[in-house]
Amino acid sequence: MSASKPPADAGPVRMSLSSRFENIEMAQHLCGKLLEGREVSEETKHWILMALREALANAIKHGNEQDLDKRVHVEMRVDQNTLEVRIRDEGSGFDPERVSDPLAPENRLKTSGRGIFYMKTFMDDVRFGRHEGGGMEIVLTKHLNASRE
Amino acid sequence: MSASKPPADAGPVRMSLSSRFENIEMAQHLCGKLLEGREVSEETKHWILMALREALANAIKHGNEQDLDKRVHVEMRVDQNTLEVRIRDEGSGFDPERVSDPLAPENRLKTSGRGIFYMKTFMDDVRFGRHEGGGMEIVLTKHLNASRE
Amino acid sequence: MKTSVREVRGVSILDLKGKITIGSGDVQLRETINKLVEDGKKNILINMKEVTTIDSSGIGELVGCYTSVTNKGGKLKLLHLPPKISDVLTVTQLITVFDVYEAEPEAVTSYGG
Amino acid sequence: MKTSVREVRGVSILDLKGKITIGSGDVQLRETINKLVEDGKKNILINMKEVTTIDSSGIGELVGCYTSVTNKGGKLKLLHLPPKISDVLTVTQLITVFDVYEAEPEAVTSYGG
Ligand SMILES: Nc1ncnc2c1ncn2[C@@H]1O[C@H](COP(=O)(O)OP(=O)(O)O)[C@@H](O)[C@H]1O
Ligand SMILES: Nc1ncnc2c1ncn2[C@@H]1O[C@H](COP(=O)(O)OP(=O)(O)O)[C@@H](O)[C@H]1O
Repeated sequence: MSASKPPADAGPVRMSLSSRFENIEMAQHLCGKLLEGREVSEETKHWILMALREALANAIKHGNEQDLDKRVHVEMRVDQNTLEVRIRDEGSGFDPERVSDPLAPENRLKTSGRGIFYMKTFMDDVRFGRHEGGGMEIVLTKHLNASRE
Repeated sequence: MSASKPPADAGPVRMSLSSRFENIEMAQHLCGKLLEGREVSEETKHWILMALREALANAIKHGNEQDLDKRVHVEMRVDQNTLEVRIRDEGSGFDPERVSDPLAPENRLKTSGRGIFYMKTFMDDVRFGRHEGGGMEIVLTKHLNASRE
Repeated sequence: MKTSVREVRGVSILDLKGKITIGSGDVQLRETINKLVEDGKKNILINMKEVTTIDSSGIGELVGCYTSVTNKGGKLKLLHLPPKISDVLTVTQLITVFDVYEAEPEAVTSYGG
Repeated sequence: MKTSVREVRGVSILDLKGKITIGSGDVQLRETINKLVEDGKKNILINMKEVTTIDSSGIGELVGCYTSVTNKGGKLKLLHLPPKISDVLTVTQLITVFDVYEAEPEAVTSYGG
Protein backbone atom coordinates (compact mmCIF):
# COMPACT_ATOMS: atom_id res chain seq x y z
CA MET A 1 0.00 0.00 0.00
CA SER A 2 1.53 3.36 1.04
CA ALA A 3 5.17 2.49 0.31
CA SER A 4 5.01 0.28 -2.76
CA LYS A 5 7.95 -2.10 -2.89
CA PRO A 6 10.46 -0.85 -5.39
CA PRO A 7 11.49 -3.26 -8.11
CA ALA A 8 14.89 -4.96 -8.04
CA ASP A 9 16.28 -2.23 -10.24
CA ALA A 10 14.26 0.76 -11.37
CA GLY A 11 17.19 2.06 -13.42
CA PRO A 12 19.66 4.71 -12.40
CA VAL A 13 18.34 8.01 -11.07
CA ARG A 14 20.49 10.92 -12.11
CA MET A 15 20.45 14.39 -10.72
CA SER A 16 22.55 17.49 -10.88
CA LEU A 17 22.76 20.36 -8.46
CA SER A 18 24.32 23.76 -8.43
CA SER A 19 27.34 24.15 -6.17
CA ARG A 20 25.69 25.20 -2.94
CA PHE A 21 25.93 23.38 0.35
CA GLU A 22 22.18 23.84 0.82
CA ASN A 23 21.65 21.41 -2.03
CA ILE A 24 23.35 18.54 -0.23
CA GLU A 25 20.06 17.71 1.43
CA MET A 26 18.26 17.41 -1.91
CA ALA A 27 20.52 14.54 -2.91
CA GLN A 28 20.34 12.96 0.54
CA HIS A 29 16.57 13.15 0.41
CA LEU A 30 16.45 11.44 -2.97
CA CYS A 31 18.85 8.74 -1.84
CA GLY A 32 16.68 8.13 1.22
CA LYS A 33 13.70 7.68 -1.09
CA LEU A 34 15.65 5.25 -3.27
CA LEU A 35 16.38 3.15 -0.19
CA GLU A 36 12.74 3.12 0.89
CA GLY A 37 11.36 -0.39 1.16
CA ARG A 38 14.83 -1.88 0.80
CA GLU A 39 16.44 -4.20 3.27
CA VAL A 40 18.36 -1.54 5.08
CA SER A 41 18.20 -0.51 8.72
CA GLU A 42 17.66 3.12 9.74
CA GLU A 43 21.14 2.98 11.24
CA THR A 44 22.82 1.90 7.99
CA LYS A 45 20.77 4.41 6.03
CA HIS A 46 22.00 7.16 8.34
CA TRP A 47 25.63 6.29 7.65
CA ILE A 48 25.08 6.03 3.91
CA LEU A 49 23.56 9.51 3.90
CA MET A 50 26.46 10.85 5.94
CA ALA A 51 28.98 9.40 3.45
CA LEU A 52 26.97 10.93 0.63
CA ARG A 53 26.99 14.28 2.41
CA GLU A 54 30.79 14.15 2.71
CA ALA A 55 31.23 13.34 -0.97
CA LEU A 56 28.88 16.13 -2.02
CA ALA A 57 30.53 18.63 0.31
CA ASN A 58 33.91 17.81 -1.24
CA ALA A 59 32.55 18.10 -4.77
CA ILE A 60 31.07 21.51 -3.97
CA LYS A 61 33.96 22.82 -1.88
CA HIS A 62 37.15 21.35 -3.30
CA GLY A 63 35.95 20.27 -6.73
CA ASN A 64 33.73 23.10 -7.94
CA GLU A 65 35.07 25.59 -5.40
CA GLN A 66 31.51 26.82 -4.89
CA ASP A 67 31.44 28.19 -8.43
CA LEU A 68 27.73 28.52 -9.17
CA ASP A 69 28.35 27.92 -12.85
CA LYS A 70 29.61 24.44 -12.06
CA ARG A 71 27.34 21.58 -11.15
CA VAL A 72 27.57 18.43 -9.13
CA HIS A 73 26.28 15.32 -10.88
CA VAL A 74 24.91 12.43 -8.92
CA GLU A 75 23.84 9.04 -10.18
CA MET A 76 22.24 6.54 -7.82
CA ARG A 77 21.00 3.06 -8.33
CA VAL A 78 20.19 -0.03 -6.36
CA ASP A 79 20.85 -3.25 -8.21
CA GLN A 80 20.81 -6.69 -6.62
CA ASN A 81 20.72 -5.11 -3.19
CA THR A 82 23.80 -3.03 -3.81
CA LEU A 83 23.59 0.74 -3.67
CA GLU A 84 25.96 2.58 -5.95
CA VAL A 85 26.19 6.36 -5.86
CA ARG A 86 28.44 8.27 -8.23
CA ILE A 87 29.28 11.86 -7.41
CA ARG A 88 31.01 13.90 -10.05
CA ASP A 89 32.16 17.50 -9.99
CA GLU A 90 33.51 19.85 -12.65
CA GLY A 91 36.74 20.69 -10.85
CA SER A 92 40.32 19.83 -11.63
CA GLY A 93 40.51 16.68 -9.52
CA PHE A 94 43.07 15.48 -6.99
CA ASP A 95 45.27 12.53 -6.24
CA PRO A 96 43.55 10.38 -3.61
CA GLU A 97 46.88 8.68 -2.80
CA ARG A 98 48.16 11.94 -1.43
CA VAL A 99 45.38 12.53 1.07
CA SER A 100 46.79 12.40 4.58
CA ASP A 101 45.63 9.97 7.27
CA PRO A 102 43.41 11.69 9.85
CA LEU A 103 44.35 9.07 12.45
CA ALA A 104 48.07 9.86 12.31
CA PRO A 105 49.00 11.52 15.64
CA GLU A 106 50.11 14.74 13.93
CA ASN A 107 46.71 15.01 12.17
CA ARG A 108 44.45 13.94 15.00
CA LEU A 109 43.65 17.50 16.08
CA LYS A 110 43.47 19.07 12.63
CA THR A 111 40.30 20.95 11.79
CA SER A 112 39.87 19.16 8.47
CA GLY A 113 40.81 16.04 6.56
CA ARG A 114 38.23 13.52 7.81
CA GLY A 115 35.67 13.47 4.99
CA ILE A 116 37.16 10.73 2.85
CA PHE A 117 37.95 8.70 5.95
CA TYR A 118 34.27 8.82 6.99
CA MET A 119 33.17 7.78 3.51
CA LYS A 120 35.49 4.78 3.66
CA THR A 121 34.36 3.91 7.17
CA PHE A 122 30.66 3.97 6.39
CA MET A 123 30.57 2.53 2.88
CA ASP A 124 31.79 -0.85 1.66
CA ASP A 125 33.79 0.64 -1.17
CA VAL A 126 34.92 4.12 -2.21
CA ARG A 127 36.57 4.52 -5.59
CA PHE A 128 38.05 7.64 -7.14
CA GLY A 129 38.41 8.35 -10.79
CA ARG A 130 38.50 11.07 -13.38
CA HIS A 131 35.33 11.35 -15.37
CA GLU A 132 35.58 11.49 -19.14
CA GLY A 133 33.70 14.80 -19.05
CA GLY A 134 36.36 16.24 -16.73
CA GLY A 135 36.25 16.53 -12.97
CA MET A 136 36.57 14.01 -10.23
CA GLU A 137 34.18 11.12 -9.84
CA ILE A 138 33.74 9.27 -6.57
CA VAL A 139 31.84 5.99 -6.53
CA LEU A 140 30.35 4.94 -3.20
CA THR A 141 29.11 1.38 -2.84
CA LYS A 142 27.15 -0.30 -0.07
CA HIS A 143 25.79 -3.85 0.07
CA LEU A 144 22.42 -3.39 1.63
CA ASN A 145 21.32 -6.50 3.45
CA ALA A 146 24.83 -7.52 4.45
CA SER A 147 25.37 -4.42 6.49
CA ARG A 148 22.91 -4.57 9.36
CA GLU A 149 25.44 -4.16 12.10
CA MET B 1 17.09 24.21 13.01
CA SER B 2 15.99 20.89 11.46
CA ALA B 3 14.67 22.31 8.21
CA SER B 4 17.09 25.03 7.31
CA LYS B 5 15.38 27.73 5.25
CA PRO B 6 16.32 27.34 1.63
CA PRO B 7 17.70 30.40 -0.10
CA ALA B 8 15.62 32.41 -2.55
CA ASP B 9 17.04 30.39 -5.40
CA ALA B 10 19.42 27.49 -4.86
CA GLY B 11 19.74 26.99 -8.60
CA PRO B 12 17.88 24.48 -10.73
CA VAL B 13 17.84 20.87 -9.62
CA ARG B 14 17.92 18.48 -12.53
CA MET B 15 17.17 14.81 -12.52
CA SER B 16 16.56 12.08 -15.00
CA LEU B 17 14.74 8.81 -14.53
CA SER B 18 14.30 5.66 -16.53
CA SER B 19 10.85 5.18 -18.01
CA ARG B 20 9.14 3.31 -15.20
CA PHE B 21 6.04 4.44 -13.40
CA GLU B 22 7.67 3.45 -10.11
CA ASN B 23 10.08 6.33 -10.59
CA ILE B 24 7.33 8.96 -10.54
CA GLU B 25 7.57 9.06 -6.77
CA MET B 26 11.28 9.83 -6.87
CA ALA B 27 10.59 13.07 -8.70
CA GLN B 28 7.62 13.89 -6.48
CA HIS B 29 9.75 13.30 -3.43
CA LEU B 30 12.45 15.65 -4.68
CA CYS B 31 9.92 18.31 -5.58
CA GLY B 32 8.43 18.00 -2.10
CA LYS B 33 11.88 18.59 -0.66
CA LEU B 34 12.40 21.62 -2.90
CA LEU B 35 9.17 23.11 -1.53
CA GLU B 36 10.21 22.51 2.09
CA GLY B 37 10.29 25.70 4.09
CA ARG B 38 8.58 27.61 1.28
CA GLU B 39 5.39 29.54 1.65
CA VAL B 40 3.15 26.81 0.40
CA SER B 41 0.30 25.03 2.16
CA GLU B 42 0.15 21.23 2.37
CA GLU B 43 -2.95 21.46 0.22
CA THR B 44 -1.25 23.36 -2.58
CA LYS B 45 1.76 21.10 -2.35
CA HIS B 46 -0.49 18.10 -2.80
CA TRP B 47 -1.95 19.48 -6.03
CA ILE B 48 1.46 20.46 -7.36
CA LEU B 49 2.69 16.92 -6.81
CA MET B 50 -0.40 15.53 -8.51
CA ALA B 51 0.19 17.72 -11.57
CA LEU B 52 3.80 16.60 -11.62
CA ARG B 53 2.69 12.97 -11.41
CA GLU B 54 0.42 13.46 -14.43
CA ALA B 55 3.17 15.05 -16.48
CA LEU B 56 5.62 12.30 -15.60
CA ALA B 57 3.08 9.57 -16.33
CA ASN B 58 2.49 11.07 -19.78
CA ALA B 59 6.22 11.35 -20.47
CA ILE B 60 6.74 7.71 -19.51
CA LYS B 61 3.60 6.32 -21.16
CA HIS B 62 2.93 8.41 -24.24
CA GLY B 63 6.33 10.02 -24.75
CA ASN B 64 8.85 7.27 -24.08
CA GLU B 65 6.28 4.47 -24.42
CA GLN B 66 7.89 2.79 -21.41
CA ASP B 67 11.05 2.17 -23.41
CA LEU B 68 13.67 1.58 -20.73
CA ASP B 69 16.37 2.98 -22.98
CA LYS B 70 14.63 6.34 -22.94
CA ARG B 71 14.74 8.68 -20.00
CA VAL B 72 12.55 11.37 -18.54
CA HIS B 73 14.35 14.62 -17.70
CA VAL B 74 13.07 16.87 -14.98
CA GLU B 75 14.30 20.29 -14.01
CA MET B 76 12.87 22.06 -11.00
CA ARG B 77 13.54 25.41 -9.48
CA VAL B 78 11.96 27.92 -7.18
CA ASP B 79 12.80 31.48 -8.02
CA GLN B 80 11.10 34.49 -6.50
CA ASN B 81 8.42 32.27 -5.01
CA THR B 82 7.56 30.71 -8.33
CA LEU B 83 8.00 27.00 -8.84
CA GLU B 84 8.87 25.95 -12.35
CA VAL B 85 9.11 22.29 -13.28
CA ARG B 86 10.15 21.17 -16.76
CA ILE B 87 9.42 17.60 -17.78
CA ARG B 88 10.98 16.35 -20.98
CA ASP B 89 10.73 12.97 -22.65
CA GLU B 90 12.52 11.37 -25.58
CA GLY B 91 9.39 10.54 -27.56
CA SER B 92 8.05 11.95 -30.78
CA GLY B 93 5.81 14.59 -29.24
CA PHE B 94 2.19 15.53 -29.89
CA ASP B 95 0.03 18.47 -30.76
CA PRO B 96 -1.51 19.84 -27.56
CA GLU B 97 -4.14 21.68 -29.61
CA ARG B 98 -5.60 18.36 -30.65
CA VAL B 99 -6.16 16.97 -27.19
CA SER B 100 -9.87 16.52 -26.57
CA ASP B 101 -11.80 18.19 -23.78
CA PRO B 102 -12.57 15.75 -20.96
CA LEU B 103 -15.57 17.83 -19.90
CA ALA B 104 -17.34 17.50 -23.25
CA PRO B 105 -20.41 15.29 -22.70
CA GLU B 106 -19.18 12.64 -25.12
CA ASN B 107 -15.87 12.38 -23.22
CA ARG B 108 -17.17 12.58 -19.70
CA LEU B 109 -17.22 8.81 -19.19
CA LYS B 110 -14.07 7.98 -21.09
CA THR B 111 -11.44 5.99 -19.24
CA SER B 112 -8.65 8.38 -20.17
CA GLY B 113 -7.93 11.93 -21.29
CA ARG B 114 -7.91 13.82 -17.97
CA GLY B 115 -4.19 14.16 -17.26
CA ILE B 116 -3.50 17.46 -19.01
CA PHE B 117 -6.76 18.86 -17.70
CA TYR B 118 -5.68 18.11 -14.13
CA MET B 119 -2.30 19.74 -14.75
CA LYS B 120 -4.02 22.88 -16.00
CA THR B 121 -6.46 22.87 -13.11
CA PHE B 122 -3.83 22.57 -10.39
CA MET B 123 -1.02 24.69 -11.81
CA ASP B 124 -1.02 28.36 -12.75
CA ASP B 125 0.47 27.71 -16.15
CA VAL B 126 1.15 24.69 -18.34
CA ARG B 127 3.16 25.18 -21.50
CA PHE B 128 4.04 22.64 -24.15
CA GLY B 129 7.01 22.73 -26.45
CA ARG B 130 9.43 20.60 -28.37
CA HIS B 131 12.82 20.39 -26.77
CA GLU B 132 15.87 21.04 -28.91
CA GLY B 133 17.20 17.60 -27.95
CA GLY B 134 14.01 16.03 -29.29
CA GLY B 135 10.93 14.97 -27.36
CA MET B 136 8.16 16.91 -25.76
CA GLU B 137 8.77 19.38 -22.98
CA ILE B 138 6.06 20.45 -20.57
CA VAL B 139 6.63 23.41 -18.29
CA LEU B 140 4.51 23.58 -15.16
CA THR B 141 4.45 26.83 -13.20
CA LYS B 142 2.97 27.66 -9.82
CA HIS B 143 3.16 30.92 -7.90
CA LEU B 144 3.69 29.78 -4.36
CA ASN B 145 2.37 32.28 -1.88
CA ALA B 146 -0.47 33.43 -4.09
CA SER B 147 -2.08 30.04 -4.11
CA ARG B 148 -3.19 29.31 -0.59
CA GLU B 149 -6.75 28.56 -1.40
CA MET C 1 -3.03 -1.19 -3.47
CA LYS C 2 -4.73 -3.77 -1.31
CA THR C 3 -8.25 -4.92 -2.01
CA SER C 4 -10.66 -7.06 -0.05
CA VAL C 5 -14.31 -7.86 -0.58
CA ARG C 6 -17.04 -8.24 2.05
CA GLU C 7 -20.66 -9.19 1.49
CA VAL C 8 -23.16 -7.16 3.49
CA ARG C 9 -26.88 -7.80 2.95
CA GLY C 10 -26.58 -8.45 -0.77
CA VAL C 11 -24.01 -5.74 -1.36
CA SER C 12 -20.39 -6.50 -2.29
CA ILE C 13 -18.26 -3.98 -0.46
CA LEU C 14 -14.80 -3.55 -1.91
CA ASP C 15 -12.39 -2.07 0.62
CA LEU C 16 -9.47 -0.39 -1.11
CA LYS C 17 -6.26 0.57 0.64
CA GLY C 18 -3.33 2.55 -0.76
CA LYS C 19 -2.76 4.08 -4.14
CA ILE C 20 -4.81 3.87 -7.32
CA THR C 21 -2.24 5.21 -9.70
CA ILE C 22 -0.75 4.34 -13.05
CA GLY C 23 1.07 1.03 -12.94
CA SER C 24 0.04 0.40 -9.36
CA GLY C 25 -3.56 -0.21 -8.43
CA ASP C 26 -5.28 0.99 -11.57
CA VAL C 27 -5.37 -2.34 -13.40
CA GLN C 28 -5.90 -4.19 -10.14
CA LEU C 29 -9.07 -2.20 -9.48
CA ARG C 30 -10.45 -3.06 -12.90
CA GLU C 31 -9.66 -6.75 -12.49
CA THR C 32 -11.28 -6.94 -9.07
CA ILE C 33 -14.46 -5.29 -10.32
CA ASN C 34 -14.51 -7.46 -13.45
CA LYS C 35 -14.33 -10.55 -11.30
CA LEU C 36 -17.26 -9.40 -9.16
CA VAL C 37 -19.28 -8.70 -12.30
CA GLU C 38 -18.41 -12.13 -13.72
CA ASP C 39 -19.52 -13.70 -10.45
CA GLY C 40 -22.89 -12.12 -11.06
CA LYS C 41 -22.62 -9.40 -8.43
CA LYS C 42 -24.82 -6.43 -9.21
CA ASN C 43 -24.63 -4.32 -6.08
CA ILE C 44 -21.11 -3.05 -5.70
CA LEU C 45 -19.92 -0.46 -3.19
CA ILE C 46 -16.33 0.77 -3.26
CA ASN C 47 -15.05 1.91 0.11
CA MET C 48 -12.45 4.58 -0.66
CA LYS C 49 -11.72 5.47 2.96
CA GLU C 50 -8.14 4.28 2.92
CA VAL C 51 -7.21 5.30 -0.59
CA THR C 52 -4.23 7.59 -0.13
CA THR C 53 -3.65 8.81 -3.69
CA ILE C 54 -5.40 8.69 -7.02
CA ASP C 55 -4.31 10.00 -10.40
CA SER C 56 -6.02 10.39 -13.76
CA SER C 57 -5.43 6.70 -14.54
CA GLY C 58 -7.09 5.71 -11.30
CA ILE C 59 -10.01 8.03 -12.03
CA GLY C 60 -10.22 6.54 -15.52
CA GLU C 61 -10.42 3.04 -14.09
CA LEU C 62 -13.09 4.11 -11.64
CA VAL C 63 -15.16 5.48 -14.52
CA GLY C 64 -14.50 2.32 -16.55
CA CYS C 65 -15.71 0.19 -13.65
CA TYR C 66 -18.80 2.32 -13.32
CA THR C 67 -19.61 1.81 -16.98
CA SER C 68 -19.06 -1.92 -17.01
CA VAL C 69 -21.11 -2.51 -13.87
CA THR C 70 -23.92 -0.30 -15.18
CA ASN C 71 -23.85 -2.05 -18.56
CA LYS C 72 -24.47 -5.36 -16.81
CA GLY C 73 -27.48 -3.90 -15.06
CA GLY C 74 -25.64 -3.43 -11.77
CA LYS C 75 -25.02 -0.43 -9.52
CA LEU C 76 -21.59 0.85 -8.57
CA LYS C 77 -21.51 3.37 -5.73
CA LEU C 78 -18.81 4.99 -3.64
CA LEU C 79 -18.35 5.15 0.13
CA HIS C 80 -16.16 7.38 2.31
CA LEU C 81 -14.65 9.52 -0.39
CA PRO C 82 -11.58 11.36 0.97
CA PRO C 83 -11.89 15.14 0.38
CA LYS C 84 -9.05 15.37 -2.13
CA ILE C 85 -10.41 12.51 -4.23
CA SER C 86 -13.79 14.17 -4.12
CA ASP C 87 -12.14 17.34 -5.46
CA VAL C 88 -10.50 15.40 -8.27
CA LEU C 89 -13.86 13.91 -9.28
CA THR C 90 -15.55 17.28 -8.98
CA VAL C 91 -13.26 19.23 -11.30
CA THR C 92 -13.76 16.67 -14.06
CA GLN C 93 -17.53 16.76 -13.46
CA LEU C 94 -17.67 13.14 -12.40
CA ILE C 95 -18.92 13.64 -8.88
CA THR C 96 -22.52 13.72 -10.07
CA VAL C 97 -22.06 10.51 -12.02
CA PHE C 98 -21.41 8.52 -8.86
CA ASP C 99 -23.72 7.95 -5.93
CA VAL C 100 -21.52 8.81 -2.97
CA TYR C 101 -22.24 7.86 0.65
CA GLU C 102 -20.69 8.87 3.92
CA ALA C 103 -22.04 6.04 6.05
CA GLU C 104 -21.96 2.36 5.27
CA PRO C 105 -25.44 1.37 6.56
CA GLU C 106 -27.05 4.12 4.52
CA ALA C 107 -25.06 3.09 1.46
CA VAL C 108 -26.06 -0.57 1.83
CA THR C 109 -29.73 0.33 2.32
CA SER C 110 -29.68 2.49 -0.82
CA TYR C 111 -29.44 -0.62 -3.01
CA GLY C 112 -32.93 -1.45 -1.86
CA GLY C 113 -31.94 -5.02 -0.90
CA MET D 1 21.75 25.71 14.13
CA LYS D 2 20.56 27.59 17.17
CA THR D 3 22.88 28.44 20.02
CA SER D 4 22.27 29.82 23.48
CA VAL D 5 24.55 30.27 26.43
CA ARG D 6 23.75 29.79 30.12
CA GLU D 7 26.05 30.39 33.08
CA VAL D 8 25.91 27.71 35.78
CA ARG D 9 28.26 27.98 38.75
CA GLY D 10 31.15 29.42 36.78
CA VAL D 11 30.61 27.21 33.75
CA SER D 12 29.39 28.57 30.42
CA ILE D 13 26.99 26.00 29.02
CA LEU D 14 26.42 26.29 25.30
CA ASP D 15 23.18 24.62 24.23
CA LEU D 16 23.27 23.69 20.55
CA LYS D 17 20.22 22.79 18.53
CA GLY D 18 20.07 21.51 14.96
CA LYS D 19 22.77 20.77 12.47
CA ILE D 20 26.50 21.39 12.66
CA THR D 21 27.30 20.87 9.01
CA ILE D 22 29.22 22.58 6.26
CA GLY D 23 27.79 25.97 5.46
CA SER D 24 25.26 25.74 8.26
CA GLY D 25 26.31 25.74 11.87
CA ASP D 26 30.01 24.99 11.50
CA VAL D 27 31.21 28.59 11.35
CA GLN D 28 28.54 29.64 13.81
CA LEU D 29 29.90 27.20 16.40
CA ARG D 30 33.41 28.58 16.02
CA GLU D 31 32.24 32.17 16.32
CA THR D 32 30.21 31.46 19.44
CA ILE D 33 33.12 29.73 21.14
CA ASN D 34 35.54 32.49 20.08
CA LYS D 35 33.30 35.05 21.67
CA LEU D 36 33.18 33.15 24.94
CA VAL D 37 36.98 32.88 24.91
CA GLU D 38 37.31 36.60 24.16
CA ASP D 39 34.98 37.31 27.07
CA GLY D 40 37.48 35.50 29.28
CA LYS D 41 35.41 32.35 29.79
CA LYS D 42 37.58 29.37 30.61
CA ASN D 43 35.06 26.71 31.62
CA ILE D 44 33.00 25.83 28.59
CA LEU D 45 30.56 22.96 28.32
CA ILE D 46 28.86 22.21 25.02
CA ASN D 47 25.46 20.56 25.38
CA MET D 48 25.03 18.44 22.25
CA LYS D 49 21.70 16.90 23.26
CA GLU D 50 19.70 18.51 20.48
CA VAL D 51 22.28 18.34 17.73
CA THR D 52 20.59 16.37 14.99
CA THR D 53 23.40 15.99 12.47
CA ILE D 54 27.09 16.56 12.29
CA ASP D 55 29.51 16.11 9.42
CA SER D 56 33.30 16.22 9.07
CA SER D 57 33.22 20.03 8.95
CA GLY D 58 31.26 20.13 12.18
CA ILE D 59 33.68 17.68 13.78
CA GLY D 60 36.56 19.81 12.51
CA GLU D 61 35.08 22.90 14.13
CA LEU D 62 34.56 21.04 17.38
CA VAL D 63 38.22 20.04 17.38
CA GLY D 64 39.23 23.59 16.48
CA CYS D 65 37.19 24.94 19.38
CA TYR D 66 38.79 22.42 21.71
CA THR D 67 42.25 23.57 20.64
CA SER D 68 41.57 27.27 20.94
CA VAL D 69 39.95 26.96 24.38
CA THR D 70 42.79 24.74 25.62
CA ASN D 71 45.41 27.13 24.24
CA LYS D 72 43.88 29.90 26.33
CA GLY D 73 44.17 27.76 29.40
CA GLY D 74 40.48 26.86 29.42
CA LYS D 75 38.61 23.59 29.40
CA LEU D 76 36.10 22.56 26.74
CA LYS D 77 33.98 19.55 27.56
CA LEU D 78 30.96 17.87 26.01
CA LEU D 79 27.57 17.01 27.50
CA HIS D 80 24.80 14.66 26.29
CA LEU D 81 26.53 13.30 23.21
CA PRO D 82 23.96 11.60 20.93
CA PRO D 83 25.03 8.02 20.13
CA LYS D 84 25.65 8.65 16.42
CA ILE D 85 27.83 11.69 17.11
CA SER D 86 29.71 9.65 19.65
CA ASP D 87 30.31 7.04 16.92
CA VAL D 88 31.60 9.69 14.55
CA LEU D 89 34.06 10.94 17.18
CA THR D 90 35.08 7.40 18.03
CA VAL D 91 36.05 6.24 14.54
CA THR D 92 38.34 9.24 14.12
CA GLN D 93 39.84 8.57 17.56
CA LEU D 94 38.61 11.86 18.96
CA ILE D 95 36.37 10.53 21.67
CA THR D 96 39.30 10.23 24.08
CA VAL D 97 40.33 13.81 23.38
CA PHE D 98 37.11 15.18 24.84
CA ASP D 99 35.81 14.86 28.36
CA VAL D 100 32.25 13.70 27.82
CA TYR D 101 29.47 13.80 30.45
CA GLU D 102 26.03 12.33 30.60
CA ALA D 103 24.63 14.49 33.38
CA GLU D 104 24.85 18.25 33.67
CA PRO D 105 25.50 18.53 37.44
CA GLU D 106 28.36 16.07 37.21
CA ALA D 107 29.78 17.92 34.21
CA VAL D 108 29.59 21.29 36.00
CA THR D 109 31.21 19.89 39.13
CA SER D 110 34.06 18.43 37.08
CA TYR D 111 35.43 21.91 36.43
CA GLY D 112 36.25 22.05 40.11
CA GLY D 113 34.60 25.46 40.46
N1 LIG E 1 36.12 16.46 -5.26
C1 LIG E 1 37.35 16.88 -4.93
N2 LIG E 1 38.07 17.68 -5.79
C2 LIG E 1 39.29 18.10 -5.47
N3 LIG E 1 39.93 17.80 -4.32
C3 LIG E 1 39.28 17.01 -3.43
C4 LIG E 1 37.97 16.52 -3.68
N4 LIG E 1 37.61 15.76 -2.63
C5 LIG E 1 38.63 15.79 -1.76
N5 LIG E 1 39.65 16.53 -2.24
C6 LIG E 1 40.97 16.77 -1.58
O1 LIG E 1 41.15 15.78 -0.59
C7 LIG E 1 41.38 16.39 0.67
C8 LIG E 1 40.80 15.54 1.79
O2 LIG E 1 39.39 15.54 1.73
P1 LIG E 1 38.55 15.14 3.01
O3 LIG E 1 39.09 13.88 3.57
O4 LIG E 1 37.13 15.13 2.63
O5 LIG E 1 38.83 16.27 4.08
P2 LIG E 1 38.53 17.86 4.00
O6 LIG E 1 37.47 18.06 2.99
O7 LIG E 1 38.12 18.19 5.38
O8 LIG E 1 39.84 18.49 3.64
C9 LIG E 1 40.77 17.77 0.56
O9 LIG E 1 41.35 18.68 1.44
C10 LIG E 1 41.05 18.13 -0.90
O10 LIG E 1 42.35 18.60 -1.06
N1 LIG F 1 4.52 13.45 -23.37
C1 LIG F 1 3.66 13.11 -24.34
N2 LIG F 1 4.10 12.61 -25.52
C2 LIG F 1 3.23 12.26 -26.47
N3 LIG F 1 1.91 12.40 -26.37
C3 LIG F 1 1.39 12.88 -25.24
C4 LIG F 1 2.24 13.28 -24.15
N4 LIG F 1 1.46 13.76 -23.18
C5 LIG F 1 0.19 13.66 -23.60
N5 LIG F 1 0.13 13.15 -24.84
C6 LIG F 1 -1.08 12.95 -25.65
O1 LIG F 1 -2.13 13.72 -25.10
C7 LIG F 1 -3.23 12.90 -24.79
C8 LIG F 1 -3.96 13.43 -23.58
O2 LIG F 1 -3.18 13.28 -22.43
P1 LIG F 1 -3.86 13.30 -21.01
O3 LIG F 1 -4.76 14.46 -20.94
O4 LIG F 1 -2.78 13.23 -20.00
O5 LIG F 1 -4.75 12.00 -20.95
P2 LIG F 1 -4.35 10.44 -21.05
O6 LIG F 1 -2.91 10.33 -20.71
O7 LIG F 1 -5.24 9.78 -20.07
O8 LIG F 1 -4.65 10.03 -22.46
C9 LIG F 1 -2.65 11.52 -24.62
O9 LIG F 1 -3.60 10.51 -24.87
C10 LIG F 1 -1.54 11.51 -25.65
O10 LIG F 1 -2.03 11.21 -26.93
